[in-house]
Amino acid sequence: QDMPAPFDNPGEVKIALVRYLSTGDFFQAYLSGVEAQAKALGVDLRVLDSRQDAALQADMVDQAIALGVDGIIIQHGLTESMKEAAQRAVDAGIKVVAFDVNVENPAIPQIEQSDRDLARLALEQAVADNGEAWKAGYVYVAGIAPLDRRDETWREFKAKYPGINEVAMFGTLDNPIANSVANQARSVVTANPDIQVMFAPYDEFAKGVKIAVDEAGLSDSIKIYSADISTADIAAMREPGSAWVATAATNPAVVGQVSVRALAMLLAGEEPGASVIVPPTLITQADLNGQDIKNMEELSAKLPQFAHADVAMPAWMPNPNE
Amino acid sequence: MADTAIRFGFLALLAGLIAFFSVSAPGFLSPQSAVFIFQSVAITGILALGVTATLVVGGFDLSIGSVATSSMMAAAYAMVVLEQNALVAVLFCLAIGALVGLVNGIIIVYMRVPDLLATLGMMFLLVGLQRIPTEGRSIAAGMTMPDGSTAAGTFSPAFLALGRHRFDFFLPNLLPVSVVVLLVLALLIWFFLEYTRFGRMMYAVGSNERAAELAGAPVKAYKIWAYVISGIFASIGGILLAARLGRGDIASGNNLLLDAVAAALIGFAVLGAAKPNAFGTAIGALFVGVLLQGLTMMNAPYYTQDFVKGAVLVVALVFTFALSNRSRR
Amino acid sequence: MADTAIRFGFLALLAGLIAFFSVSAPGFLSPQSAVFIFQSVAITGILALGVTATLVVGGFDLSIGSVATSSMMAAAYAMVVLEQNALVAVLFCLAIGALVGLVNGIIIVYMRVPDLLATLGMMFLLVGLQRIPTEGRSIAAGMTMPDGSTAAGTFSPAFLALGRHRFDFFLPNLLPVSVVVLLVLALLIWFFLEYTRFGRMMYAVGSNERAAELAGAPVKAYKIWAYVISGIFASIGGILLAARLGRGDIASGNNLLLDAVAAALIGFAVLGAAKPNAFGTAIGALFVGVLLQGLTMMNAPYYTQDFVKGAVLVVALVFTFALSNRSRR
Amino acid sequence: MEATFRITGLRKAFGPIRVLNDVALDLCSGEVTVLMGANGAGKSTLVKIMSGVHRLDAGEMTLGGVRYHPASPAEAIRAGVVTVHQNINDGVVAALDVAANLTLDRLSGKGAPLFYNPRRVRREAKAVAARLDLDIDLGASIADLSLADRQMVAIARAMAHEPKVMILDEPTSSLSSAEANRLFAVIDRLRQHGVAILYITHRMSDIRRVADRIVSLRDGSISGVFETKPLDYEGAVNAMLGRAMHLVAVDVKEATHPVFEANDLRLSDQSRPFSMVLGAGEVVAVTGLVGVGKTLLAETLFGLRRPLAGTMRLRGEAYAPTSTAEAIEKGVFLVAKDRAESGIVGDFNIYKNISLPFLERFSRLGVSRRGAERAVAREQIDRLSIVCRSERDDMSTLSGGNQQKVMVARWMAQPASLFILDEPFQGVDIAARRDIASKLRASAAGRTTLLFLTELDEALETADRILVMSEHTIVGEHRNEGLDMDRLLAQVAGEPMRGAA
Ligand SMILES: Nc1ncnc2c1ncn2[C@@H]1O[C@H](COP(=O)(O)OP(=O)(O)OP(=O)(O)O)[C@@H](O)[C@H]1O
Ligand SMILES: Nc1ncnc2c1ncn2[C@@H]1O[C@H](COP(=O)(O)OP(=O)(O)OP(=O)(O)O)[C@@H](O)[C@H]1O
Ligand SMILES: [Mg+2]
Ligand SMILES: [Mg+2]
Repeated sequence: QDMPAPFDNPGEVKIALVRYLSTGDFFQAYLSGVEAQAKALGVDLRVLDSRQDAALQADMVDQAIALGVDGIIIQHGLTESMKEAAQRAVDAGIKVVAFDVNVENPAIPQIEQSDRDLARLALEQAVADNGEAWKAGYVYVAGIAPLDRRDETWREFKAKYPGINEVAMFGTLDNPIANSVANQARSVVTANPDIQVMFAPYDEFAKGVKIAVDEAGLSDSIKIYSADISTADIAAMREPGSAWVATAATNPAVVGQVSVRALAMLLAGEEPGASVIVPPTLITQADLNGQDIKNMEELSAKLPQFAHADVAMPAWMPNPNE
Repeated sequence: MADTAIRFGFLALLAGLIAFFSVSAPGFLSPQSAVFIFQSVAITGILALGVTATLVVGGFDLSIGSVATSSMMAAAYAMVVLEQNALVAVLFCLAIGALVGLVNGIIIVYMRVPDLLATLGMMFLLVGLQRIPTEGRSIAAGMTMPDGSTAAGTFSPAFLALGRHRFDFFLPNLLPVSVVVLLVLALLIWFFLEYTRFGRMMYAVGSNERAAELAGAPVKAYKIWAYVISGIFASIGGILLAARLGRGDIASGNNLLLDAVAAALIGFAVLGAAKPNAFGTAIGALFVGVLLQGLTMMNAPYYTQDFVKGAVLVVALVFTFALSNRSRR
Repeated sequence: MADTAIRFGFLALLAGLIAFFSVSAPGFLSPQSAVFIFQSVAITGILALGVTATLVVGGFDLSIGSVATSSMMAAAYAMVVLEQNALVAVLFCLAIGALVGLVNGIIIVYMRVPDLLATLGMMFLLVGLQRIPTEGRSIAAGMTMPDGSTAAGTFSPAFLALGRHRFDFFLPNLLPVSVVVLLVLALLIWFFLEYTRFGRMMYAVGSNERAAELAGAPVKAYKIWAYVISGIFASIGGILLAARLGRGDIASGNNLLLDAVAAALIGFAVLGAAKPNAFGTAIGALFVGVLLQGLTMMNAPYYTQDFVKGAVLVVALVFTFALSNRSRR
Repeated sequence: MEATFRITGLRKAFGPIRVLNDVALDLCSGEVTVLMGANGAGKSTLVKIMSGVHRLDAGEMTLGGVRYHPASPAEAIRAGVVTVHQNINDGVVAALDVAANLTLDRLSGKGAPLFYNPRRVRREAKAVAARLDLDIDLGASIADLSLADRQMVAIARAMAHEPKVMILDEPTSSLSSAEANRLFAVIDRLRQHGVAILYITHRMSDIRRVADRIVSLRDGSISGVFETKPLDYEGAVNAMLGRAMHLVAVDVKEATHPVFEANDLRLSDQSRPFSMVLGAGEVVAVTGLVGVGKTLLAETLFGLRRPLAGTMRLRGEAYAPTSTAEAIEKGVFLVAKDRAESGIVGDFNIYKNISLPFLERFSRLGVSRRGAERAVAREQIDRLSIVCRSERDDMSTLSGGNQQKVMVARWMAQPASLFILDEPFQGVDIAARRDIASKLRASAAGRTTLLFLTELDEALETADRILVMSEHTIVGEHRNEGLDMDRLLAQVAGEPMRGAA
């Protein structure tokens, strides 16, 4: 197949992934997507990992510049710390894309898994299942960008449906998160046994809530709606009598692939668009049970919209999933 | 007078807290709630009991948190990837805990590396090590391995029962396994430290290593044993964690470590002991549990919980130590 | 022979690492890369120097990480919400650091609460406290306040320059402010501890408190000062963090405590000191920086970095301590 | 008689320092062998080798004819070699109560019952304490005991065994004469039961009381064995010192003018107030039994405690120090007792230890001048003949007597008005003691030197004037010239006449 320059000689192309977050399944899956697409393209990928040190992440962009890479993917981070570093990279003639962090730069396409859409899909399902008036428990920790964006949607929903009564808000990022959230959720359901819906827009939160609901023996009266998915989540949702009924998710591996592809398009002189959105999918317990889906691979295979690979997919682009 | 305040001040504070929450948080005062408080502190409590053993011999173990998470990963790995049964998984974890403790002990005792340093290094090492087999993935049934294949094993029901089964106790289905384990271990280590000669000698070693050695105690062995105990307890905590979560969860952060250390250190203040002791540690863990449970039930935001936890800790300790030292002068 | 190994073993290891990475990671050996290493450890290094001061007087400060993050939040709050200028923000942070240090010191010295306990409580307290003004939100220009209004202030350019300005040094735009601050503080505290009578007295207090008191030293004042120094250094770290991030970020700064403690403890092994010392601490911080930078440049996954960090730490320390104690026997 | 314990050709070096050379020593059952030696001669090192703390470099030890090379203290105890070590804090464990301390070695013994039954331990402890007529609250915490009581606990524990060999390293250094007498009684009993005893001390009175045989150790080699009765004490001392020792009689001086006055000073609730005047150039010793308030008075003069009532004047001005720093500033120095606990800074070398209280004077703009510190340290090392390689040696490498000299040197380096020394001769050999005393006397001009001494002998050897203390007050005063010994002893003992020291 004919590849546009510089991919006619991909061994010469060097790209860097500069990460803010790395620990956890989402980030591991994202990385595997990036690696898969980079391998399919045959380019040299360097991974710079700042382990949640925003200052270090900015330095790593400079380091990537010094390494002489052709393209940079910025994965998460803080607008304030990354804005200037990204600009320096652009000034150095390097192509840059950013995933899930707004670096306020028109030259840099934004790859997004729309957090607002994730929350909206899950909440629409909750309204569909439970009507417009219910008592809710909400799991939220402020200060984390994606959670803050999901929180905006939650507020919009509460404004739109006055019948939704948030009786408890809790949350923690103490590790292991699921265990700590389970402890909190146990207290909450003990104090408010009449909660009907738990909105836990992050799968670690949802896992914790599910453990608590099981332990409190309230699986029948509480339904959990969440965001994100992993193999372990699928198993938890499919447990007999599981209270976790739906989650909205994008496939992190696909997001990783899309990030590389958008960067590749830039390098090849094509225009991926200012914002590349990987649309989320609603995954319900019924879907999983109905199609007997056991892990992420089967999910991709059996829910094609989840495997959504056709974003940023020009004809010359090799598909890593084939 | 001051003496009574020192001995019972902390317990009175705990009682006061319980009374306060009972009044202001409906549902706080029920057997389920009580059991739940125990359950919420079971894992940190077990870790704290282990670290108490090292505190007793004058050491410190910063690696307990990572031993627990390593053991959790190991249990999941054994069952899901290696397709072993529950017993093998449990034994595997215990062996890891004991081994880590032994290595810690040997490094500290024979290589004379300061305890904080040795166990800090071990902590970093384990945090990295536990991620290598799966290249940073969490371990769950049906997971995809780094080589693309799918793991065939599952968490055995017997293992999951460790996290989910409840014993009947007055009420049916009341006591979770983890609480029973916590209570049994607390009793065991308390009895061991207070009423066996090994426990007494461990206190002697911690207080004056040289004197203990000159009196014929195998000081090195005692110290190593303390780290082995700490390692084993941490791995038990990890097993219970794996059983509760039903997967091997890649986690970062040191909350297990810090909460366990807090519990063990609060224990200093209980009954005016002013030294590490198993009873105090158990009460310390319980105290944190009561506080967090009560605050959550009163819908306090999570950040106020940390604040209140810190403030109560500081005040309680100032009270106990300032008083106990004054009276001793 | 063994003596030379002890004194220079660690430095040789560092040199070996640098040589190894220079060969195997192209680009490692450049002024930019060197500056980058310094910059990556600047903030932890500064915190580690502060904790060294408390180690010298025989104490320990677990609250440094949370002092740094509190100071970061305070700087952001002062500028963004209270609309103050850079100078006010910096002074505000330094005051917070000094105040926390003072409180720590008073609790430890006058209330006789054990250091680990007091500073652990302070840590929890600050972690909660720093989130209360904004109800847990990060602070950025234009943020929405809990009451729904929009904050009107911004980070002043002078403040941001602390994080972003680079001094010319051989090459234009080479040395970032944070590196200069690190070097200056390291030199200062090293000179203070080694060459002033106050520093000498602090070592005396740490080694034999009673002897120091009988030699006329105001022991309590020295101990309190050590915690104040630690608090101020941590708040300087927080200021630099805020300046680099350009916001008060709730999630940043989690690893500061452990990395700083690791650096200070590694410092024990440098030049065979076997006691806290500023030079060692600085080298310890640098060591961690070199290791992580080298591994990153060799494209090692993040989890292997933790592992290698831990393993090298343990091995280096076993080597140093085992040798140095053997020769002393 | 066949020796129970036999050492031949023993050698030991710490790094480059050779401590013991070719030592040969026999201990016979039913006999007390006193080992004499100057500070640093290697006595404690020998003891530590015999008790399994250190390993020997070369040589042979046999116990009852069998090769005996213990690898650990536990092994030594099991073999029947029981030791009371020199450092009192190596003998007791603060975390455990007195009862547990009295039975500590049983807790770690092989056949001990697994469970710790406090009542049984209490019972055993009572039996152990009874052998020494110890009257201590078995439930008390070690931290509340005096040094003497702690020492008695350690001794009682060792005495509870019927060992083959019993080693006592300066056991009486912090005991009163009554307690020492109880110890001697037990030693007599053990001797009758055929235990071989090695006894180390610097006190001639102890030697006279217990010795069957004296072995002198000098610079790590045996320099004399004395076993024909009557024992040649003087010969033994000369052998250990390598030269003849002559007693210099104190040339009693008069104070020129008063330096320090105390008026109606009251130290504690129950005690009567007292007054005293101390003059320039004189050396005054305060003596009295253990626990009569000597340290209390020293601490009061040094600003560590406030008197309950009364006033003090120093060089004509009111003196009421509120801190040690203030006392030092005004020229009142204290060489505290128990150097390991309250004097030596273990992490510092000799010169840093010496300059410690006067760092301010050794520094310019807060920066210490090491050159000046070292010069002063070298001068003091010379002046007090401290045995060391250089002023940069670690304190831990010095012998006890030399460590004590460093403590004295610390405060002699600067001119004082009132120079207080609390038990300065604890664990110091005769030569060093006389050495320190003569240096104190030689430099006494212009200041008052105040010594607190439990041993009357030491006071008689060094002081111009002797004050007697009893029940926290001064009860008598004597010029050290033709003094009335009977009255002095009566005052020391409190009214009913009783022998002390
Ligand atoms: N652990 C050690 N390392 C190096 N040198 C040591 C050590 N222990 C003792 N020494 C040295 O060995 C020599 C003998 O010391 P030792 O303690 O045996 O003397 P001693 O005869 O007991 O003196 P004293 O009467 O003061 O107790 C001294 O010079 C001392 O400095
Ligand atoms: N009434 C008291 N109030 C407070 N402290 C006291 C009192 N009596 C004694 N002490 C403290 O006890 C310790 C030793 O007591 P004291 O001064 O009575 O002994 P001493 O006569 O000096 O005995 P030694 O011969 O052992 O030096 C000192 O630290 C002293 O401060
Ligand atoms: Mg000795
Ligand atoms: Mg005294």
